[in-house]
Amino acid sequence: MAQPSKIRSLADAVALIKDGDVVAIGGHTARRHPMALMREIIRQGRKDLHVVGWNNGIDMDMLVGAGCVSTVETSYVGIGSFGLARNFRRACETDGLRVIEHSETTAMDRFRAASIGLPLFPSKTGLGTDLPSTNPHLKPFTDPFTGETWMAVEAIRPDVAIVHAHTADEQGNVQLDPERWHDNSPDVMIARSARTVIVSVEQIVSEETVMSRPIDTILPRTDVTCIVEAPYGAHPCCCDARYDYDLEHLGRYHEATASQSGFAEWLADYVTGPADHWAYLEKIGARRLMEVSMKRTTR
Amino acid sequence: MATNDYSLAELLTVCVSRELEDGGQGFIGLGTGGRAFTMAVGVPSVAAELARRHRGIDFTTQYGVTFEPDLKKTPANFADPYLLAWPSKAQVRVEECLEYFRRGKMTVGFTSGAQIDRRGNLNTVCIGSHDKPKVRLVGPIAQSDHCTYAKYTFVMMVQDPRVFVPKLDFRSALGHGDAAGDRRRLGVPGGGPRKVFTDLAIWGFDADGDMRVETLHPGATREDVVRTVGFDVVFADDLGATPAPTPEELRLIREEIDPEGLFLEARIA
Amino acid sequence: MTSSGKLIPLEEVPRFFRDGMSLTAGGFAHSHQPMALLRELIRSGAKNLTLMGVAECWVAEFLAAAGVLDRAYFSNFMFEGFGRCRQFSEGVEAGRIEVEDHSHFGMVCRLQASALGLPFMPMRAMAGTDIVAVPGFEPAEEKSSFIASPFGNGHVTAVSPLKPDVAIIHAARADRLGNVQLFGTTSVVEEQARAAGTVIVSAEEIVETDVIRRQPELTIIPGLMVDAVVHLPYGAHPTGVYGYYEHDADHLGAYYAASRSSGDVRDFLRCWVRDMPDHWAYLDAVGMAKLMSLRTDPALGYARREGAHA
Amino acid sequence: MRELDPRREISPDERMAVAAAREIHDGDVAFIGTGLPMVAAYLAKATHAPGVRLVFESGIVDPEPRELAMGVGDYKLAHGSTKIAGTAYALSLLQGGRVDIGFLGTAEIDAFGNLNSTVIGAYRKPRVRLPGSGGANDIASMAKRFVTICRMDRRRFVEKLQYLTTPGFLTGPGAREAAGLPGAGPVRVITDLAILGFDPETNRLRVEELYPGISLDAVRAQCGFDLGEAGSIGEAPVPTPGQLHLLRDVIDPEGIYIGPKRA
Repeated sequence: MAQPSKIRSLADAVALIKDGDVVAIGGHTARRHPMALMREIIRQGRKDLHVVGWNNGIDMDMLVGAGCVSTVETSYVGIGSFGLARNFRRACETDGLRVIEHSETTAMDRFRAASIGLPLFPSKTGLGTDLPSTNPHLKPFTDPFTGETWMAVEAIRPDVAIVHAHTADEQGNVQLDPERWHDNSPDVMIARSARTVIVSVEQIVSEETVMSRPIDTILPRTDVTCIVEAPYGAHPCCCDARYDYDLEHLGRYHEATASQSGFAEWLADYVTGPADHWAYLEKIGARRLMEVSMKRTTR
Repeated sequence: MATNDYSLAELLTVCVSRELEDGGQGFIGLGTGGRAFTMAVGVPSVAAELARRHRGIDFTTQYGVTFEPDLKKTPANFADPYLLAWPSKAQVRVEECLEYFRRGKMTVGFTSGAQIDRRGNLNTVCIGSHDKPKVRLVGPIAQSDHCTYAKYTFVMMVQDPRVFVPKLDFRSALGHGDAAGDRRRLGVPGGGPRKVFTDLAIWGFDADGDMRVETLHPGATREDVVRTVGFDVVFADDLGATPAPTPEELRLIREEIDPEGLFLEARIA
Repeated sequence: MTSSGKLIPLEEVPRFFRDGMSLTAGGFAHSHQPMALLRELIRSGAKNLTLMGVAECWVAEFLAAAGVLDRAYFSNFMFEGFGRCRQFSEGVEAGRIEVEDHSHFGMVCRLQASALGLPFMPMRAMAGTDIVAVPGFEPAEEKSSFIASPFGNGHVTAVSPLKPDVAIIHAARADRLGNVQLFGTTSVVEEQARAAGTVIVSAEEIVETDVIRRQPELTIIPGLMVDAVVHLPYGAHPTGVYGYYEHDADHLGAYYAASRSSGDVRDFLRCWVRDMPDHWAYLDAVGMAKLMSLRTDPALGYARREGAHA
Repeated sequence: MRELDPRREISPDERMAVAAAREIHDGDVAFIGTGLPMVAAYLAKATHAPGVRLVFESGIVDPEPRELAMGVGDYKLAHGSTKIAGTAYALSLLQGGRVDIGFLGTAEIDAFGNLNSTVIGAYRKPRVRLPGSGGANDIASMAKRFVTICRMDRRRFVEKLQYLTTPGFLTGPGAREAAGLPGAGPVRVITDLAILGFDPETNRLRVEELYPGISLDAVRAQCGFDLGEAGSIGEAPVPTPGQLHLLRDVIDPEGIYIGPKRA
């Protein structure tokens, strides 16, 4: 068939991201963030990124701690039950990191608007709060039909979106498992809002696999720039039914980020030390990866 | 069973349960652990089930994307793979789940915050200035949405003068604003906070949107309340005692709804 | 029963092993041989073993290479696509290993006789050949007998039961109660498990019993027949497990090359079996990149090769 | 279809695969082993016998494999199968009389088509220990007919087997019946020089077809026993360009079982 392969190496895919880019991050809280891509962003020393998401955790905290970020735009940055995101907190409290505050719906609405080609999306959230004071993308307006006050959420068009999914074929048709968790749906809006879309997947599968269940395709290849195979690519986040959070690792991360130097050591151990994703997985070790694995059958 | 032998969580559960309305829908977030879990997840969950069983009302619970899960088959761990397998009536897409707020379907949102003021406005963003905060918190999450769209919200929090403050450092979620009629004036559709359930008391709001203590829990005094609140406390003229659970309510909670203490004793990992 | 039920760690498996025991192992050629259990068996030092096998080439070959195999009742041991099992063959040629030959169906029927509690199993094959005429270590009359049907409708070969002391099986998934499921071809696992005195199962995944109950048609061994379950992801490596990963042709090739010299094969066994601290170290040594590359494709059933279907 | 490389000669394996495929009739149930039989079965299914139902001793029933397998335990073989079972089930199809044709290879063959795949030398102290019967004895005993595929030389075509693993006609007419073997026995021996069959009177091997350029004497010279009188000798099938394309470009493009690497 004539369709070209969209498979790229991790390094080549991340090279598409430039210093200063607006980068949208898929996944949320500690779920299915594209961690392998983000570790590679740190390895390649990307700077001055404006990172956007709708609900974030270790993903943004790690990028912020590694000095890749100048602006954060989201509704949440925390490490789940472990508590506050310490790199993020330190960057805000001592370095004056710029944070553009969103609520969950407005954070999604800006992707939603862009993904369906609208300049803005109307909302009620944010009215009467301090959110617009930090967020130039929220502006009250009057409904021309009723005269009612609404909040306009401005569409966002990120330079790059990075998303982690379950499977894709060589041509870039991206699928999620049939038992996918519905919290994944904003990833589709995130991807469709961006100019360049990089998707890492647990496994690259045959065209036959994709075609046997087209309903599982969340992003047809036309929505996707390139595909990277990165098994356990969301680790230490969970990946829906495939593997669980690595709580031990997240706990160790949270402890390490108590100080800048602790985080620097952690970065050297787990991000800049390992040459690539495979070396990272070797570092985590087969035992740990198998322990967090929930469902390994590919049938 | 002695009726004076019950926990704070059981007391709050029964109080919340009695407030829930027939035909209502309640949104319960799952993002917390420890003591906050009991307040934010445990009490509302058991309260809704208690209201259904004890009062016979029709009430829909929504845990994020999951509708009406089977509490009898609650997983011992709320990690995603287990949540995914939790038997429930529906799992919807996440933007749809928040659209129940926007569409005005949400009767009650259970919410909380790091700071609350006497008008029920909430802060989950930062302590200190926004640009150079003393403490950076997690961010607005969906609290702003709850407080904007739900028919009303129930705020669940523990009293502390650093939490019940005269002025928020950052207003991430709108309560009753600054003055009477603010919500209507701003075009905000929901009704805002109706009750604040704490470890010491149950608070309500007067017609102008000012918070006032309506009942004190057994053993709690006016002084306890004043000492743990950073603004001037108003007590309702008809200040009463928080009504105790009945033996039947306690039996239902302990024997049928939450026998293993998963919810009220936060035994869920 | 404790909450862990029959689930035990790999280190506890050797308590089921004895010098001189007879053994049968699941699998067929490149598929689902219980390799991690076998490596633990070799590490345990159990010796003078008797194997009752069908086509479990790695099991036979490793036991022979480790010098712990005395006898084999079997039908065919070869590395398909590579060639014969050299260490096993050389052991036979040197007289170190005694063999008793069968056709596949002959082995299957002997195990079936045990499984069904019968004194013999009638069958059609093997008649008229040296398989029944030329004895190995077993007297010919104890192995088979050409008998007239009591119904006057011809003759059949009756084969005697074989009852292995221990069966080691690797499967797809199991629960803590020992209910075992296997996707894909099931080789002789059902007969082996029913024939054996003790059944030890390792599984790729440990699942809740509810998962088993949802698809009971996949259960190949019910818990009532199982003595111990061990959770061993990639426990069949370098053979494959249908629905999870396929055989590791590179590893197989490396072994096959090493098996040409006794020194190389000793080194191979030292490196991959004797000096390997545990199963996790083994997987780390194979490497995540290799293990991930072996994962099967959902629709194909085997590992997709880049460009193969574009 | 791309142009065949004119410099690449047709290999003996290719000739044998094409001849073996011809033995499979559309609608047959065929019991297939590793190697050339697998190639022949893929070829038959892709050409004149799309309705062939393949069975493999690992427990695979009626698959539609797309890629050549490394053996019957290889999951490539299971693709598209209508049933996946165990070895006992697959073999019971033989005993139940459900299998029309089987294919075998061998280390030794005698004039009655009996085969040895067990030992060279004495059984209890062999010079070379071979893999053993496997399903070979079962196929030869119980399939309705079977075909042997092997190259021809005097060490393989022997007067007396060193071990009789697999029954052809055993000692001659009536011997299979006396042994209670249900199948009709061997029908064809496909070699690199000629295609042989069995005299219905004597049950002994005889030449039936010769490949172009091969003389009857050349065949006799490679055979360790008397091949008897040949009847009317036909011409063995020469692979067509279409068959060669399938073998080289579709079925075994890497030359696992046929082609230059093996030649």
